[in-house]
Amino acid sequence: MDVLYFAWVRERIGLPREKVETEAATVAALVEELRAREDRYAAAFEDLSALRVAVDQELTDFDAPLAGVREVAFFPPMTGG
Amino acid sequence: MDVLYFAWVRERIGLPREKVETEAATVAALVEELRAREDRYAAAFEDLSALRVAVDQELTDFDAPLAGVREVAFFPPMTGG
Amino acid sequence: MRVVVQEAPFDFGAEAAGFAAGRHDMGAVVTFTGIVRDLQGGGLEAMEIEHYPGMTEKALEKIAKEAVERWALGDVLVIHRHGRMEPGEQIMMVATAAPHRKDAFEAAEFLMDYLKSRAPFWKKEFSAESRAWVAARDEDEDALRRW
Amino acid sequence: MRVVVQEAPFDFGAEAAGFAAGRHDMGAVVTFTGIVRDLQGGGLEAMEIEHYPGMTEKALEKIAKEAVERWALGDVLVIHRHGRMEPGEQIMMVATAAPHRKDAFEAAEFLMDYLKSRAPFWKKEFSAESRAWVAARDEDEDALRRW
Repeated sequence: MDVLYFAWVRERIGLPREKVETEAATVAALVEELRAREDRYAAAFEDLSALRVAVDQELTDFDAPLAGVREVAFFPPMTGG
Repeated sequence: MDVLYFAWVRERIGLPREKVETEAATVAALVEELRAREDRYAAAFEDLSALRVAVDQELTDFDAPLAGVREVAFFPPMTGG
Repeated sequence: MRVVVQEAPFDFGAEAAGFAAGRHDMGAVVTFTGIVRDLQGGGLEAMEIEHYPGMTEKALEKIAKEAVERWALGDVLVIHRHGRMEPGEQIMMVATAAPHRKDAFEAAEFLMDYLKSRAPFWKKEFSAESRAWVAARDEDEDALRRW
Repeated sequence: MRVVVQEAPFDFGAEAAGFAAGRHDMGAVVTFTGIVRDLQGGGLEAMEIEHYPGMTEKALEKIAKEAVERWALGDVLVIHRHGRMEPGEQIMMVATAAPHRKDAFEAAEFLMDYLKSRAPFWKKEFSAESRAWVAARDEDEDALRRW
């Protein structure tokens, strides 16, 4: 699965995207796995209320299932316009 | 005093402006004088609720006083924009 | 603040692009353009707009000044034509510039609501079958009450 | 309906003038332009806008389609840039055309409210002293609730 990071999430983790092999059933479970990897992930995912998630390029919630998903993206609240 | 007519008020009366000598104290009194003149005035001023009035180029009401006034205009509700 | 009343067409693209150009303190620009709309089913040959020279300019300036007083605006533009126009032609435009979008939007809607019912313009529609003064709409008068 | 995501500047005047041009059934056109605003007291060197290629286009198209479904619109245009911009540069624009002004205004505000908080763009401000991601504002999230 492709995992993408944007804005300060990308800066904290230090890369814009990576391939992740996971059996996580939900976004929240994936976040737990990532947090456990290294401090920079723990720092990026410290406060989930400050984060948003998109699954296959659709905004969703952290309890969204990951079965069949190709792409998950994490980022702060958007500031377009 | 100059009296001006616009849109269908102008069309009914048949002229865009005229000089009127009057002792009328208010717009309403002026309207009574005009109505009494001829049928075309009576037709134009038949329904005051369908008319608006400006005194010296400011929108006002039919009970506005005319002392010192140079210009009175009668017209239907405006349709700008 | 600029208020223009004229018979000639105006260049909407150039006016829109030039408005608030070079300002670094305005985050939001809103424009509204009013266009001659054909009758339902077509057939409108022209619209003629009559106005009250002198009062028109005063009324538009008063409305623009009130917008500047009520919202945090950097600039306001009002252009309104009179005379004969064909379907698709631009009748008028307003533009507002503000640091934030809420002020720019609200001020533009305020300008339009007031201009519709308080600026001395009257529209007459000409078709092969008829010529008729456009009636003021109750909802336009109602729209004023929110301000 | 046209949705454009690009790094290059766009020509606001030409886009505004070309939008809904030649239509005889639209009485109202509203445009909104977002502009890079300097910091209070000045000093902003540049703004950089990051986006999510692929999702950005989808999100903007979804928002535009929803506007077309909810209001009586003749056309919608959304242009949004990404990359580096300086104070005074145009970031984005929306335009709406409708028979009546209420629909054009409401749809433009709806588009802006959704685009602010639901399209995947992130702004970073660069000055001599600092570089900082622009924080989302609670009032922008609140603005969505009215629709």
